[in-house]
Amino acid sequence: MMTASPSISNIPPLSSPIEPFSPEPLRWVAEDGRPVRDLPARYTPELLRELHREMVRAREFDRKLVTLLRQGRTTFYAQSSGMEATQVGLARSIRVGHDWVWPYYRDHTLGLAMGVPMIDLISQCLGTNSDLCKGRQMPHHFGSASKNFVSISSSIASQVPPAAGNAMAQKYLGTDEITLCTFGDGATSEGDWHAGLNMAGAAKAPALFVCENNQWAISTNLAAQTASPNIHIKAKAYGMPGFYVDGNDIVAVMEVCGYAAEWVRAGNGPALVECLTYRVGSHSNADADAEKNYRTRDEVNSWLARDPIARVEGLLAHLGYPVDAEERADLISAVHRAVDADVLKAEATGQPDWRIMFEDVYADTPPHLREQAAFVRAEQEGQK
Amino acid sequence: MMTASPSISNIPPLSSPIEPFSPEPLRWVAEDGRPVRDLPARYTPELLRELHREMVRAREFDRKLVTLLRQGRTTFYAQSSGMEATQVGLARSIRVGHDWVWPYYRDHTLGLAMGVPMIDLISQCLGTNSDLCKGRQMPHHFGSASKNFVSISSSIASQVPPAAGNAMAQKYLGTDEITLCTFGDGATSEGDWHAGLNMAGAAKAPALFVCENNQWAISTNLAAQTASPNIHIKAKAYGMPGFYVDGNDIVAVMEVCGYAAEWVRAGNGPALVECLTYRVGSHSNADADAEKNYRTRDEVNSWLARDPIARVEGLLAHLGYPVDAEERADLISAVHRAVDADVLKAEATGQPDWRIMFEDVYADTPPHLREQAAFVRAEQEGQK
Amino acid sequence: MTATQDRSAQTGQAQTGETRILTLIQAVTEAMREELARDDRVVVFGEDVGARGGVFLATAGLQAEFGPRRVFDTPLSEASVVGAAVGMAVRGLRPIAEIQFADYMGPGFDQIISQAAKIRYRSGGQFTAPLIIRTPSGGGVKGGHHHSQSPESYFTHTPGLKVVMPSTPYDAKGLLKAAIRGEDPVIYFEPKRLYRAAKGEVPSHDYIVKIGEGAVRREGTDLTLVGYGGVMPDAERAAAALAAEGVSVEVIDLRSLVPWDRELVLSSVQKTGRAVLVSEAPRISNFMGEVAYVIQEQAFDSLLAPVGQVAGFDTPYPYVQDKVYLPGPNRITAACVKALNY
Amino acid sequence: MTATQDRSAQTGQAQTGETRILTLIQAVTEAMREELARDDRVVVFGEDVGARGGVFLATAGLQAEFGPRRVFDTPLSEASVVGAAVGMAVRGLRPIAEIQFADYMGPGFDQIISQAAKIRYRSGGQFTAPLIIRTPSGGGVKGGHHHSQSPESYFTHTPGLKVVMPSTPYDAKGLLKAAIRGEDPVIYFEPKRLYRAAKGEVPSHDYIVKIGEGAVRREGTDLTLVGYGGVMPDAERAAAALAAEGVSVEVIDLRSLVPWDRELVLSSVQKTGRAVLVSEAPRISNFMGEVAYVIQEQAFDSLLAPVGQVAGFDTPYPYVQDKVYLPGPNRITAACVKALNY
Ligand SMILES: Cc1ncc(C[n+]2csc(CCOP(=O)(O)OP(=O)(O)O)c2C)c(N)n1
Ligand SMILES: Cc1ncc(C[n+]2csc(CCOP(=O)(O)OP(=O)(O)O)c2C)c(N)n1
Ligand SMILES: [Mg+2]
Ligand SMILES: [Mg+2]
Repeated sequence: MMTASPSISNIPPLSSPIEPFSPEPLRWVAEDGRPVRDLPARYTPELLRELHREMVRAREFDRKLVTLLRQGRTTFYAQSSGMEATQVGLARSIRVGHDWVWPYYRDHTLGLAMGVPMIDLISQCLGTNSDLCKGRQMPHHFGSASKNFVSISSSIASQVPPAAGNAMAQKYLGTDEITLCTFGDGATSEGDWHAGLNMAGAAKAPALFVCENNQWAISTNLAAQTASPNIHIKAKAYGMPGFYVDGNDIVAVMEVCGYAAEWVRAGNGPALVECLTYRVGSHSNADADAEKNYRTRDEVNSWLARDPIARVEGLLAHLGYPVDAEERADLISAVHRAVDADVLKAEATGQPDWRIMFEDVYADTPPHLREQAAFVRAEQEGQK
Repeated sequence: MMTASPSISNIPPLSSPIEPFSPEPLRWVAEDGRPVRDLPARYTPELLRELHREMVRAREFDRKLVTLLRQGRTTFYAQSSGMEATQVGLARSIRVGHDWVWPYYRDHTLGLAMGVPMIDLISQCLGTNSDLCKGRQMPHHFGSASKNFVSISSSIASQVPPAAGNAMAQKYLGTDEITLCTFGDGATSEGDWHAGLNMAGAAKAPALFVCENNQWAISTNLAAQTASPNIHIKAKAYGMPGFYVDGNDIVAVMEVCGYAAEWVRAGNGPALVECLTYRVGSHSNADADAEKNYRTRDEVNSWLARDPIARVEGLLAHLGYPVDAEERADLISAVHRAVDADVLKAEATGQPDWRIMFEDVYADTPPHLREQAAFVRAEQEGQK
Repeated sequence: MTATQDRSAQTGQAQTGETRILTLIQAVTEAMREELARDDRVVVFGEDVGARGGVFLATAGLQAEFGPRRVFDTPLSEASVVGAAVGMAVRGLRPIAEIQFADYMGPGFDQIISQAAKIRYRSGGQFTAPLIIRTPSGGGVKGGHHHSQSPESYFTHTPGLKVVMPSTPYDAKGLLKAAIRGEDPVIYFEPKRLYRAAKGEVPSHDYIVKIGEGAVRREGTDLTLVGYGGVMPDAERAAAALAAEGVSVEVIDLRSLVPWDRELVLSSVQKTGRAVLVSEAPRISNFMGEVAYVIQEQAFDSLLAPVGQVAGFDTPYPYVQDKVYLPGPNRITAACVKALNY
Repeated sequence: MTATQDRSAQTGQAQTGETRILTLIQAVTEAMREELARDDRVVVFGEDVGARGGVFLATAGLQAEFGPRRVFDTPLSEASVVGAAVGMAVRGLRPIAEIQFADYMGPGFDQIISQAAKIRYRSGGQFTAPLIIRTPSGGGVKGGHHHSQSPESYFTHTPGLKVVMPSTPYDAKGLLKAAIRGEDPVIYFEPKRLYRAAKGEVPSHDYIVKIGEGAVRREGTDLTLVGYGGVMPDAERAAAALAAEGVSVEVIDLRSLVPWDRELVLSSVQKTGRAVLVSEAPRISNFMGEVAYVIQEQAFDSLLAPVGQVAGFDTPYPYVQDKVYLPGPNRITAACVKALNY
């Protein structure tokens, strides 16, 4: 199949190292779906179809959650629409369930692609009894021990120093695990972001830091966020390589993040990757109306035109394996059905009661919390 | 006089811009005192002698404070011995009393060189009634409104975001002032350091950030502090120039910091300068014994041999204006006499009493503090 | 007229002249707008306060009106926001910094406690930081533990800071203006669940509400109910419910936490003999512990029952159980009944 | 033997077997040494804890003995130190992180309150962070306000953290070991002015002091004096002075703040009818406000006088007036006399 793709001679073979600090985002597939470098053999049509399916699934999952919100069945969403190549690509760059992940709140596509069962994500968003996190946090703040996908905190960049520590522990224990830590572009301004990267650098810890640069932090764009021309250059401050990748090109994400992950795993210390992508939806439901005040439709439309799913479809078409409309429609309706079924299943488990408020504060329940729990019990019983 | 000095042809004329991110620290005068670049005309023997006097004064002030501590008349010291070229040079790089300074606790040489009266510094160290800061902080945490030298906080790097804000206000008000913010090498690891530089960069504020890189943060050396090869490279993360200068060469400090200050003043945004120097004394009196556990005598001796005062003396000798032993001895004993006199003057003002505890907490004294003050008054009167 | 009535009339409500009905958040915006217009030293900044107008729209329209020099976005860093406010204040401006949610004061905490709170003291009054940190706080919006917390007690425990929290549009505007015109750093908490729920008369003329003065919301003789911020409407509901049963509850809104109006609270408790304190912050080491301590210390002989507290539980703020976590009118009523029946 | 005596014997002092006289800081070091030897998951790190042995030498010798893999220096960033501890704990280690002075917990504050305190809760128990943050705190060393503060109340107000502060070498060792072997994040405050001043018997055998249990230091019948940490020796001095005047004061050392031993305190106050609480943290919203609140709530009818407090003043900690700021034996005695004469 590779015969059809243009072979650009001055591109290094893929077994050779990928150079950090490239002036432009590294790209394997052009916006129209045509490869601009040799595609490594592993990108078979089968693999590309699988990736496509995962991206579509994530996109539709997003859509369905917006619907659930409109129906009043959840209270918040933070879509990752437009960022599927980055997050699905990332999931393919690490060893799922072996490596550890300290993600952020816009990472449900990463979670899905890592194989977190959809019902787990849905349960967390609905805060039902089936929620592994027991209904304690807002939607999009899930965690899954079986995937080493650490429960998310809203506090921006607060996952970064712990991710450094997690990687230090992995090194201490002599494992061959790495720690993936993700964050947005805005997160890079926080002091904790700096503290975490500097610590990981000094400790030569196996941490892979990935910035999902969607170019906006709510209403603040990158130029207002920092005077540096991009994010990956900041790696220089920590003595680590900074890679720059087209985050809407899933092949590029997998190549660069996969390479960086193995480079980190080999004991070279941490690395930073910047995936340049775009948040095509609003920041969250709370932002849906205000969004028009801070960015133009033209800008959004220009990025909608650079859709990462369309790019894989373009590549597949280019390779002679187009995704036809019917297939696509089937795929979408299958996701919708799966979400609907999981929502019903989750809702059927009911909502956790007041008891969950007093559990998991500590390993044991100290006297003052026992007293407070008893107070609520009496109150609840009195209301019956 | 310049005829005697070697003129290195490939060094740019001093009126031309100084390039940031030089691989080696910029230097004008070699360790033996011989110029390695054309000395600008302003470095007359008179000026060099004046700088020399200020450096000796600072060195001896340091020594005397150690003595005061040994005598039990103060409780703490943080010597800047070995760093005189950096701090005296810095004072000459800004417009004293016009520009603002957010310094750190090892900056008494900077204060002295800016013309803070010696008695003010001594009074702060002794915590007497003549202390402008009313005996509220440990030695070496002074401040002087008349010099826009902002009162120092112990909390490392906590001056950096305020310095960014100070510079933003200067820009807002349309002044031609700049803000100088100093800190040690260790300080660059703090989150607040990052927050401050990033903010200043994004706001294009007229802030000059200067790292007094004395290569140790208590017992932690630069390699353990960060994986970046030096400090000035970190400027890349904030889209600002990073200058690298030999901090034991007062000419280099004045040239580079003077240039950077005017570059900042011209509205180009903030800049970072790294002055490479060395802390030849212990971190503080509390560190005097422990110091031998973390660094070798060889290392300390190698830096003692690169003394910044000796370097100016070498330059003066090279230029045909040597400082003779008698002159030097007179200078030293004059400083000692001046310190002794100021110590007596300061001590004669007595120590502030309990009232200072309750003043300046707020602009007014709220009822609860009036009550607490009354309580202490009664207690003190009862003890008489 | 009693001293209490008198004070309430002076400070708790509008005096004379024209008034309009505003929501609490409108009152906050209006205070900033008027102060921006009055004093060129006033600047408003924080994350997303510019074109976006803040996530709750408290600064909506201000950038359009005053331009990006006066009203501007900052990078995403609370240490930058607070630290910049300190530096600006020291250099002579009157910064109003927004922290997007009180839950995110953590990254700016050292700037608040080491710089803002101490610069006047440590410099012997040579340098001062008159600044305002505005931040929405409190629960009831299904925000889980990072959009619902009530961290005010941390700041009341930090000498050098003034701490206020209005519960009415009138106070919101008056306290914010007082803060802007004052000489001290003020942490100004905005009870987010009252942003639009609290509506009330706000005078058209310029006025301030003095920091440090509480307000009597309802007079009563049997029990003193003390609260501040988001719990006030429920406290008033509880008092109304008890009134229907013939119990006369005096309701005090502290408005200012540091300094707080000890005189007002103590004279009320001396009259009623019973006190219940309501807040939504976790119980241990909360600000109401200080109020309870002072009441029992200063009015011991007047007390007919122990001072009661209704507070948040000593757990992180939950998501699903949001409503159970928060003190509601029933829980407040029950605490009053317990004190009355002691 | 009363319940109080019994408890004191069990937990307040050494049981049987060999003991040595150690200082408080030696006990801290010994606890770490033994736990490092016992459990390979234990690591010790922070600013200057390696070759330097920490600025107070609490970790002196540990790097030499266990190597830089187990005991190591970090960059100068409290957020890094605390954050790394969280990540290590989540991945299965037992980190003991040192913050050089409690005054510098500010830059690590959000890591403590948002990560360490909440990860168990927010993850539904899927992830936990059993870690220790050791930090020297309190005044009396002429350190001015950045080397003297007592920030423990901030952390007691943060659900999810356990907070302890020993005042004896025995407790220092036993509490630290309990913390290391526990499953929760523990903030372990070390009263720095007692580092070398507090000497006492420490058993050679392995033992722990259970978190949550107070200790009766002196039995008495007229008044209950409650304290923790650095104020304890002065509290005992005050009690001794009062004993000389024929007043019998019961002295309780809380040792644990969260959770604290309510039963022990309440049963003592029920016996004596009077309580004075001693701490050195600023008064408003301090932890003793909670103790006072619970005493008056639970033992109201036993109280013969208001609960008294001796605390720090609501000012930043001063340098020159260090000794006046701190509660000393005279101030404590005076507070007891006031309660006794009520
Ligand atoms: C410490 C902190 N400050 C502020 C916020 C409020 N907030 C939530 S999302 C967000 C923007 C984040 O932008 P970015 O990091 O670029 O991630 P994105 O949402 O674009 O994926 C802000 C300011 C927060 N959650 N935490
Ligand atoms: C936030 C904070 N953490 C820790 C300390 C304790 N401390 C005082 S000085 C110092 C080392 C500072 O090193 P550096 O910044 O290089 O300055 P230097 O002393 O070498 O001039 C440390 C860790 C502090 N003062 N503040
Ligand atoms: Mg973003
Ligand atoms: Mg240094």
